[in-house]
Amino acid sequence: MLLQHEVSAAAHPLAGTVVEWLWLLPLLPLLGFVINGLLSLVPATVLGPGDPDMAHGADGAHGEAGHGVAVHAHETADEHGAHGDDHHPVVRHRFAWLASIVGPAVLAIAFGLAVAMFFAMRGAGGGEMHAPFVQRYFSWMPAGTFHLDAAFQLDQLSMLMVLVITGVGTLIHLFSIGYMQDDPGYPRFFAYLNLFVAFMLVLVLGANYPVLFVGWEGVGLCSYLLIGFWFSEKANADAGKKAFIVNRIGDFGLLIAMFLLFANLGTLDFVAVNENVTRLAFGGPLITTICLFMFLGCTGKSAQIPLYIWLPDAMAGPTPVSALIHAATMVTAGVYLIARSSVLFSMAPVAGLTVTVIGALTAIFAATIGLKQWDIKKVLAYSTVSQLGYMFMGVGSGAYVAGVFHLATHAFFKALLFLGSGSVIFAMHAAYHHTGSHEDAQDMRNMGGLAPYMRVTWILMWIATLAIAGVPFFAGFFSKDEILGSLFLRAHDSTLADARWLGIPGSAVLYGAYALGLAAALLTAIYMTRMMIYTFHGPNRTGEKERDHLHEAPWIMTGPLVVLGILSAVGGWLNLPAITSFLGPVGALDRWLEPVVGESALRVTNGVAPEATHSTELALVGGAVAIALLGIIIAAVRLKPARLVPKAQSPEEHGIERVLANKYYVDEAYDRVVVEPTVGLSRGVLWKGIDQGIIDNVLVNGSARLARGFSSLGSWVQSGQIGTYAWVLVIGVLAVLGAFTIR
Amino acid sequence: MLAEAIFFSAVLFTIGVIGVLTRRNAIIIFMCVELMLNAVNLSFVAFARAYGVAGQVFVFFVMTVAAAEAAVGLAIIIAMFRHKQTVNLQNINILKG
Amino acid sequence: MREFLDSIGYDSWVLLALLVIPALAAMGIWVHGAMLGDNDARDRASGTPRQIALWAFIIEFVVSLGLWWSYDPSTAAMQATLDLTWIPSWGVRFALGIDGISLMMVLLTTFLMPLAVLGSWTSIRIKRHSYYALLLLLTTGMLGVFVARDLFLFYVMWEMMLVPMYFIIGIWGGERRIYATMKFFIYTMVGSLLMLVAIVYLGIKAGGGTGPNFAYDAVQRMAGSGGMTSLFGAMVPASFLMFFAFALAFAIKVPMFPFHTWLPDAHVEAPTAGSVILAGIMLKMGTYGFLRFALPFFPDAAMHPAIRTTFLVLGTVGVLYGALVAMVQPDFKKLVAYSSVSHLGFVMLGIFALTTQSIQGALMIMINHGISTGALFLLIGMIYERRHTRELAAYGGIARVVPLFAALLTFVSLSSIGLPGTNGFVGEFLVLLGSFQTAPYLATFATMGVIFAAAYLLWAIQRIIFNRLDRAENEHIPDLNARELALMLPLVAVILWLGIYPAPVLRRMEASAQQLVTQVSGVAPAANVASAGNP
Amino acid sequence: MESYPLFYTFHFYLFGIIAVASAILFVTRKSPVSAAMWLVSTMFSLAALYVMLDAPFIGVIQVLVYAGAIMVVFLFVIMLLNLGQPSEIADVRSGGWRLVAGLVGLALLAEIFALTRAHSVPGLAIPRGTAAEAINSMGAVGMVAGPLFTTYLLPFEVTSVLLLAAVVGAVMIGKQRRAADAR
Repeated sequence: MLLQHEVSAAAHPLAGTVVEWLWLLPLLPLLGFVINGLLSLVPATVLGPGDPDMAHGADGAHGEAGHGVAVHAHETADEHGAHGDDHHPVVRHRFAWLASIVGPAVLAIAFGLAVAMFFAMRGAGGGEMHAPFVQRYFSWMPAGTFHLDAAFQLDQLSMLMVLVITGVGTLIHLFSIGYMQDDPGYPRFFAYLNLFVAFMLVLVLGANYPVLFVGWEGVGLCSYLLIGFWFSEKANADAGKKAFIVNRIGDFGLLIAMFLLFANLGTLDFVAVNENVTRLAFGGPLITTICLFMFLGCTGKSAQIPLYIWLPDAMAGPTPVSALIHAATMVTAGVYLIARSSVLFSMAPVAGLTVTVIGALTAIFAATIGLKQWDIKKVLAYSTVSQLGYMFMGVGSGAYVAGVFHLATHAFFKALLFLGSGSVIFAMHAAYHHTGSHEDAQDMRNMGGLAPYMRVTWILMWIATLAIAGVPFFAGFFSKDEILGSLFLRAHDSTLADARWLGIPGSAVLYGAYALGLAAALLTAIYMTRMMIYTFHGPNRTGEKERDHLHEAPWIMTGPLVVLGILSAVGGWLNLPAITSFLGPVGALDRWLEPVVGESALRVTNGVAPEATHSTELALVGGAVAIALLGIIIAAVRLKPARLVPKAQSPEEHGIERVLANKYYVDEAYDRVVVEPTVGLSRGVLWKGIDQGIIDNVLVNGSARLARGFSSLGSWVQSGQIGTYAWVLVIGVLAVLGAFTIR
Repeated sequence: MLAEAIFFSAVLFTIGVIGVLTRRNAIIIFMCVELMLNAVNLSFVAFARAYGVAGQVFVFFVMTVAAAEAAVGLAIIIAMFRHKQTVNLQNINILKG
Repeated sequence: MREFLDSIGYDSWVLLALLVIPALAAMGIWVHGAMLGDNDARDRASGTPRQIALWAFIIEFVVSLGLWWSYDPSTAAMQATLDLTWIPSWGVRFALGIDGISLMMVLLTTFLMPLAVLGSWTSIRIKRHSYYALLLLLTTGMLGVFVARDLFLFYVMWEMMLVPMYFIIGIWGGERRIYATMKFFIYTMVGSLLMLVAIVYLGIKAGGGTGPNFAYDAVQRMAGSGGMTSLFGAMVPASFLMFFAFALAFAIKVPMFPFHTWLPDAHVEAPTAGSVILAGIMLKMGTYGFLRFALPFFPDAAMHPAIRTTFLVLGTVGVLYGALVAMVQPDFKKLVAYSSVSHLGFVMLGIFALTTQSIQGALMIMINHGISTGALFLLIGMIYERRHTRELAAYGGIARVVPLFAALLTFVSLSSIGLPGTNGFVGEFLVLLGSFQTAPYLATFATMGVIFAAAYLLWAIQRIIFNRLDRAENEHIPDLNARELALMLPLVAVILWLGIYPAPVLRRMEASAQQLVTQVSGVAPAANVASAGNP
Repeated sequence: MESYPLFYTFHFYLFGIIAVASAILFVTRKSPVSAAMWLVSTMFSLAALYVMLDAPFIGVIQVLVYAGAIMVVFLFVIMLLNLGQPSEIADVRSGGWRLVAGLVGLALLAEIFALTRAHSVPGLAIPRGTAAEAINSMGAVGMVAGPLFTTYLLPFEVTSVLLLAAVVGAVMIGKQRRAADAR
């Protein structure tokens, strides 16, 4: 049943190569999930060495957030209280060793396989391979005219995504070995993480929208499970639930988009859709509606306005999760979807403009919030939302390669930032743990001056910061610059520029987006520098006793950091602009992805590739660099880490600072406007009112009361006097006979 | 003699009905019912002569049923009397719904 | 497999055997109980009836499993037919047969029943003889409904399953069981009596003056050839009145909004197996009735724009209403009951949207709902046995204490939510996809149901297994034992199977669904855009 | 209209009138015992009428079963319950009731007459004297027994079950409930 090849696949240039093992890619992590999942069901946990020296710096995972600490201890079935004591026993799972082999190993094998496939693909012509390699396994939903196969496809875009997912995934798995070491739910963690990778691979490998949707919702599920990994704390469980439900709102959009596609094109296969979509009217309401609904799905998964609210809360999960799911891979699925559906979006300029606008607004909006966050992970979370906005600006404006390029570089430096922050938190918590303190291990006001204690982390995080800020020759510089540049170039002479968005000319919209992008770049440089300064520089605020226990993380954690650091530094080589041709081959990614998105990109730009003059390009690049450096300088000059006091003694913020710290009160507003009325309506009107009041009380029990009334009448007639009965009977007989007589 | 027999049968039946309607003693009412059964039997027999012997067979069955009914009915009356110390139906309304 | 089945003449006796096995086993239990004499002896020997019931149901399941292979998916004709004279003077025949629609319902029933017995294994403590005998009788009735090819036989079976359920809720139920069971019984009775009138009318009309004829085919021929006259001085076509009579009975059983209020009460009070059967199988009788009788017999009434729109709207309202009301329920069983209203709303939407996809999807949801909701009720029953409360507020954080239970609850909930890869998704996706072609706006609204579904179930399981473990009485709940695990595993397997590879199931329904669409809409399913899209 | 010998007609009317008169006396007696005795008289008269209507076997059975057995049981019960007391027998309804009952009776009578006249079916009638011939050829018992044990065998057997059930039922109901009394 499995692996029933379709004959046409045999003619593909990749047929017979290692790519035939495509199905193994998601299956490997799935296997890991099964093994780790079974291990996690083994209830036994053993007490690890209770000796503080042995556990030194190793049980940091306990303190994910301030609340995470208490939770943890309670996870062991028979340990209560005594948490405030200095040395509570370290709890390790009996099969932790097996999980730490299986979990990363399946990923590493998958990565190796992916690399092999990459070379196979290059060997088969790489950038010139125009049809995806499709493998059909079995018929999934045959229903009348609707035929849906469980099928995977591999093309250049999927290949890139697979490499990022398995590569970064492997590194994060390795990091987790150290980070989660003493968590009793260790195998469970790896099980979820493996499952996530499996679904993520299904998402990028699916050959039609429903298979993509399987991965799409599957990663949402894993995100839900991992955010709520320390479920004993209500806030964590709430965050997981919120993520899932908000994502579902987006999924609703994606579903509707699929229904519209099927109703109008009769197919949901990527290949067939791309072939047939030109039958729809260019820029017509139908294709625009499809794209907008699809984009609703993206706003959910990729945390864009108005559905971004779940992502900052999602930081309740363990830090490796934040790195893998909520920075590097899952949240970029929306970008992937648009790139995948580039043919559709290139047909709908209005939808493209909408994507651009939403992306720009999200970028600037999240960046302003990031300015005033104190939780180190929250800063990174809003930074992620902001960077995702950049990617959407790219894919929305038809610069699909730029968007995907930023996706890849962002995966490197943001994973590095998150893992670095994990390393910091790990150290902070270990320190607090040793002194029995209950301070918040994630609040930057409690940090400061950590650089001497953790040199490796410090250097690597600076690399990532420079990358995200857009300092030249780091990865982020190239990708961000390409997005901004293409926005600028498409503001004239493209279908987008000619379209009108809510009455505004498209070119004005694109220039506006470009301006917002620049502003967001400035803010990005500021808040990232702020984070670095408050964390690593200035005086130390951890406290006297804790200072002695600050240590760099073990090699299993720093190792992946180093690899990511290298990637963040040189990731830009993937797609060098013409102006930096002295660094290497120009536009490698452009050529690689050309078969997938090239046609669509050209459609947006009216058939001619936009070429900037050398001077324009220099000006654009120069402006971006200037802004990045300006941001770093502003932050470095204006911020006074010396004035900071630990969180516990910090005063309340006022005015705009307070609004920013409270994220513009958007969560509260959603609560008031959406959640509370819905629940109130359901409880007050629908349930108590209609269900119990009208239907049950009036109609159902009302008719019962009516019947009871009649029957009490009947009961009164039944007096029990047989004499009376006889009379009634005889009169009845008289009447019946009388009727016969008269007739 | 068919018409006469039916005449007598009707009169006897009516007397039985009037008895049921005017008396309150359970046993007498019961006997009135027996009278009604007998009145019906008379017409059965009369019809049997005119239309075939099946009527007589039916009378046979009626008598059997009447016997059974008498046995059970009287047993009920005895049980009721034991319970209420009366057979006056005005004082008995255990059938009240 | 086919050859083996043919060699034992499987098709000719299987349906009869399916009806007879539970009845015989019920009789066996009854004889066993009667031989024991007094109640004390019966209570001491109470292990025997559940053994008998379990084995009877396992045999039943194994016997029914042959249908999977013996059924020929290429045709929509009735298969494994059996036709015996029953009451000749009324034109009633003992006629049985299955098509793709019945097949799945029969298999669902035989699959769930052994699990229902295992679910009752320890929770039923009194009058076990009667309990298991009633379960067995109920099964005969339910299977009879699904395989009857004679309207009179159908009605007899329809009522026959009502009575055991009445007692199961009324005797082994919770505190307000009498209220609940009366409500259930009367609600259902109201509908089915009107249906009886309609059946008698149809039977007489189909007989054509030579005495009634209740055979399904005869009635359909009559209805199809305009054999029904107008009633009430030609004001209303008879087919409309007949449709309403049938539709009311089925709508109550579904239960379709606004006829659903018996369901929460019945579910809350019923014992675990009662809830499982009620949700898993008996609710499907209503939708099955629509598919088997109400639509094919009276297509002009069912497809009348006003009536069709009404049902589509009510289905959609049911989806959203059920989900919203489920969200605010404090009692887990009530929550699941309202979620059933929501799921069955999808089914109604799919049936009246009348495309091949939507009908197949509706059938899938019928199966999935049986599996997933059945599993949910079983899980609720397990935790209820340990803590004797179903209030969500009484739990919290028990995932730490009962990890297996928590894992299963999460998994089953996700399947109920319709996560892709589980069975729930396939049905909902097909229904919505199919409905979108004929009723796009309503389908869009119904799709919002998937959002609320996530909201109510995730919120519920959060309050049960997540959050802080803050109640001392929850700290020492034992986790699932081997029996409970064994009874959940088949459900888990089926959930995954139907989610990943539902094609065999869908193929077996396809011909029947297509035939239904053809019959009711009067035209062959349009060679629509799909074929045009694939050159 | 068929004609009968005067002797026959006279006796037929005689027994008919006796039956009616006894019945009237039966319903008007206050004492159950005398009422029962008048009923016995009615039954004897009816037995005579049966004989005259070519049903001698039924007549005999009437005397044996009704007058002889059933009525004796009635009398037993009356005596057993000691219902001969005047206090127990003042059970007749008031004058108004009796008047209405009489009117109802008359109306019933009128309806029966009207219906019997309107609906007699002469076409079905068997030749006169068929019954008498049957008695001559088969005997009084044989005439009834023939159909009873052939055509109506099943009802006959069922009747025996009914009698058995009645006997059991009567014993059960009439039995002293010791347990109940003790309570």
